[in-house]
Amino acid sequence: MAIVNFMNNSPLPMQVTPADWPGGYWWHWVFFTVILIVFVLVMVMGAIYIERRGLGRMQSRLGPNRVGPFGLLQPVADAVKVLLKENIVPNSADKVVHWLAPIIAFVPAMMIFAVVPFQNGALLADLNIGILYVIAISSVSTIGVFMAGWGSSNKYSLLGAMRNVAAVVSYEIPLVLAVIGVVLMAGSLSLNQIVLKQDIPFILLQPLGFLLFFAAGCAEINRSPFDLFEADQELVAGFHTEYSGMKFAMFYLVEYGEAIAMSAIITTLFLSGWRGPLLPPWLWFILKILIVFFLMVWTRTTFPRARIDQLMALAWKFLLPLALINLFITAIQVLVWPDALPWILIFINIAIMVILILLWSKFFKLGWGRIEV
Amino acid sequence: MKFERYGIGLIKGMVVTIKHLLRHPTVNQFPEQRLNMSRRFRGNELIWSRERCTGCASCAKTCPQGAIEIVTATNLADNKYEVQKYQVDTGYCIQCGLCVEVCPYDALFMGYSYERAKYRRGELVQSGDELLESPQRPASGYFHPEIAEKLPKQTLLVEKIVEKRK
Amino acid sequence: MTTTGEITFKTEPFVLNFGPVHPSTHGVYRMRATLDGEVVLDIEPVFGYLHRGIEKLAEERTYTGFIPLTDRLDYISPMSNNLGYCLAVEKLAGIKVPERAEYIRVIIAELQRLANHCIAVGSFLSDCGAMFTPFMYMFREREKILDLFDMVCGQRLTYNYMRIGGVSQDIPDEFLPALHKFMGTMPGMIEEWENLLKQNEILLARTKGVGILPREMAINCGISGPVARGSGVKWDLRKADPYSIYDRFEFDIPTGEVGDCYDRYRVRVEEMKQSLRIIKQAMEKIPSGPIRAEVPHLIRPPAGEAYAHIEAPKGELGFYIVSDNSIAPYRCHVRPTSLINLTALREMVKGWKVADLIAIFGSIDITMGEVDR
Amino acid sequence: MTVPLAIKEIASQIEKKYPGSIEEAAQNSLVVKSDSLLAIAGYLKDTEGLKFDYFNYVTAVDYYTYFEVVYQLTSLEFNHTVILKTRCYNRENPAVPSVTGLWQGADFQEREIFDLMGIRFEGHPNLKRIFLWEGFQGHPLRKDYLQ
Repeated sequence: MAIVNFMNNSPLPMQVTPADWPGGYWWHWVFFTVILIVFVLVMVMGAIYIERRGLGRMQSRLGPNRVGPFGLLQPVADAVKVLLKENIVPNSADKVVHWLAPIIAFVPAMMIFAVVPFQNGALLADLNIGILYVIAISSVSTIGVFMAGWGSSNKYSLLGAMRNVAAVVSYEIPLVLAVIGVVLMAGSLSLNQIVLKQDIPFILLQPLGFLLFFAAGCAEINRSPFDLFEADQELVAGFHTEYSGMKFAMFYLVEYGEAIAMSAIITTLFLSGWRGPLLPPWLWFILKILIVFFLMVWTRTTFPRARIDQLMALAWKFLLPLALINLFITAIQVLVWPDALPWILIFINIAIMVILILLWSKFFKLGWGRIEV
Repeated sequence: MKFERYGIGLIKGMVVTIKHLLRHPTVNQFPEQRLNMSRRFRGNELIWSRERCTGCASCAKTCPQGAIEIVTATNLADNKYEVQKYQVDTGYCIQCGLCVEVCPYDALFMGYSYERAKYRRGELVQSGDELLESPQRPASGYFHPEIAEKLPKQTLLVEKIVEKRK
Repeated sequence: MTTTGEITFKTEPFVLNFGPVHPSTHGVYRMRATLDGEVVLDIEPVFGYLHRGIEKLAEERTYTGFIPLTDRLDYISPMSNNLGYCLAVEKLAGIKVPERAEYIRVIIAELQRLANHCIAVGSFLSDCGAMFTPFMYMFREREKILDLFDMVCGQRLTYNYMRIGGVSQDIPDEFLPALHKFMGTMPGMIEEWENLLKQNEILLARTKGVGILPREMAINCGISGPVARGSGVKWDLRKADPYSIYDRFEFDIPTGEVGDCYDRYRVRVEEMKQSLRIIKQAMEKIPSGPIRAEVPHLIRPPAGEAYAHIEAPKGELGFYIVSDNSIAPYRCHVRPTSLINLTALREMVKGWKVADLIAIFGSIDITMGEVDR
Repeated sequence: MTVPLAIKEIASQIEKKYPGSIEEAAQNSLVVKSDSLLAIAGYLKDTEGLKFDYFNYVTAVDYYTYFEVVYQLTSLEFNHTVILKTRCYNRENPAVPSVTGLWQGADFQEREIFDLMGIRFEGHPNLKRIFLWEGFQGHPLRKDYLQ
């Protein structure tokens, strides 16, 4: 049974199904639902803490350090403050849409975690189409964001929401194509199976796929350098300009929840999930999530923001062709040399990545300039 | 977006930020750690010396904001010329220090303290004995080099960073 | 307008108010931007939210009493305003400034240029979306300069340091060693910023070729300072019309070629290096002696008029003073660099995206205190 | 060093071209009649050897009996400068031709003078108040303006 497995901390790489069907089934569900909610909330708080402290230190300042030891309770204080604030709905807003938007954005961010394995078999639902589910669910948040932008009846919000829809629609494609490379390597759509197949982390076998997935993922979940939807220098706060109090907290939660979810997916697909020596698997998993998240914080600190047309051009002219080529090469490798030594493949794939990026850097200009008006 | 240098610029920038993560931050924790102000610091309150003031009203004339009010009279009983009222509306004061600069008798000083917020507007209007120097109201060395010598050395960020990196 | 079947889709431009309260309008500037989706069709600048009538106030203050108010014009670089005003009055009254005071003025004015460009470049980069990291680094350097100013005049923002006929106080003994230390660290810091963003591909994409100000237009609009030099106008009042003792120092005038945002950014950084050169030369040659000419406190310049201009960090800052032989100026006009530099903004942003509008606006580097006066 | 041009020489040049347009050739400034201002400004801008292509500033001074509008022009090529002035004696409805057609840089400055001094610039494309709000009574920089 999954729970037992989770408790026993067993590294056995085999698929465990619930033993006693009805009772165990429901226990399994309740247990993991609670675990997931707690996990997401705690991780979001950790992520906020890491982001603010990391940003602070990289910017040569301290970051929050007053609430609790080392400022660890700052996210809690923030949450309490935000929850106690007055909830303001603009007069001309579409009330129902304005109310519904945070919920619709929030639910999918939580639902992604249902298929993410914390350990072998330790997951809420081991769907055999796990990664498909993730792709499908993660883009539902966009509807919430768009509703927020539309319902606020604010031009800044609307611009932000429009950008979001445009970007997510474009970035789904390279995202999916990058995933397919991994799926081809693993031979399964189930996240648990993908992890089990990763004796060598797929980041080494699929370096280009990792880069593409990371870039597309950042754009999809609104992380810098592609955080155009709430670009504070341009659009004040983008789609959530008119939100306050509880509803704003939900959007805040979505933002970090999605970041954590994306880190978890990257960990699972490319960094061999919960697998690792010495430490217990769930700890490995959390560590890897935090490392990926830190990478996001790091890029956020360093990079300026891309423009919307450059963002779209990056998706269609840079990521999409590279993803297609990557998929093609992976397919050939899987078909022709299924038993090739992995180290040779790693070497070949990294060489291919470097060559492709050099070529694309040389020949493609992304974005266009002035439009005659 | 053209990756003219194949992303080298991106990586260079990331190296700089990660270096800063490992460096000591340059901020200081205000209420616990306090920096020494400049010796010539022009602080919140004006300090007036009753003994030295002759009531010439140079300060009142030069004040660009007209914040200083001074009334003088001849005291016939003691056969003296004395300052009856010296009042400063620190709410109007812009701490330009021109009054201290023009005072021919060194009777005015800028304050050396900075946490001088008041609860009421009326309290900002200070006059007479409220303006005298006291341990709570130290004088600064602005245009008074003899005071500046005694004040502690100013903390400089340049020196602080150099010290830390040693 | 497109028609499919019976449904008619109609697009129309909409008006978006940037400011007066907006994260990147550098104060209380307001633009009424007409947008077609993301494309800026037209902007109409709206001023006056910070209008304090400084020119009228000057008529009611003594010549010396107006110096503190010049601090409030361009509050990013008050020392330059002090200097410009004092030069105008000195020209009007024919006052010769002692040698040591001239050197102190040059050192202070060049330090002020460094401090201003720290803010200009930092806020421009953060307008491009660089998440405040460059801003923080540059603010740290500005802080060191403010420490030096604090040491000299006792304030960090409203200096009131220059006087008619010299400077208010001699520099303290610990000033030159501290300046020496600062000069030692500054080149390294500039190099660090260069590494951070100079070659960053996203920044290049965002700024290269964006917001081009052609040379002819720059001259015709009366643009001055780094904005004009970025467009290739080799015009620097320190060389063209040397005031104070600038003819004794060796330095170059960096110019751009295209006149885009990137050129303006580069010109500012290069100017900082030139300022360091000037300070180094001035530090070596600084003589001893009096720091202030014998000038009565209530100076009465002879009736007449004078215009003195300096190369302030933002461009040509001039004071036109009419005297009627009383203790107060009869008329004091400030040539506002920032206001005149904004003239070309409308032509520069037409046809660019919203994000470019912010970046172009940031690259002009204005201060509302000077625009509205 | 920016050289102030000899006013007498320019004055005689202009007098030759536009007779009767100069009101006074003072020591350091050239006072011209307001109705010939545009022609003279255009002449100064385009003549070979003068080429005043850079417009430093425009401002106005209230001398009670008349308003004086002051223009300073600089030539970036020859590095010389000239101060051009024009006067309007009509206190009720003073008007001066606008030079925005020649130098675009005058745009905001002329609006500012219109706002604060109340001088109309004929031919300005967008002459409305710039710092104060629409409907503000009076023009604060005039000497007779009282709160």
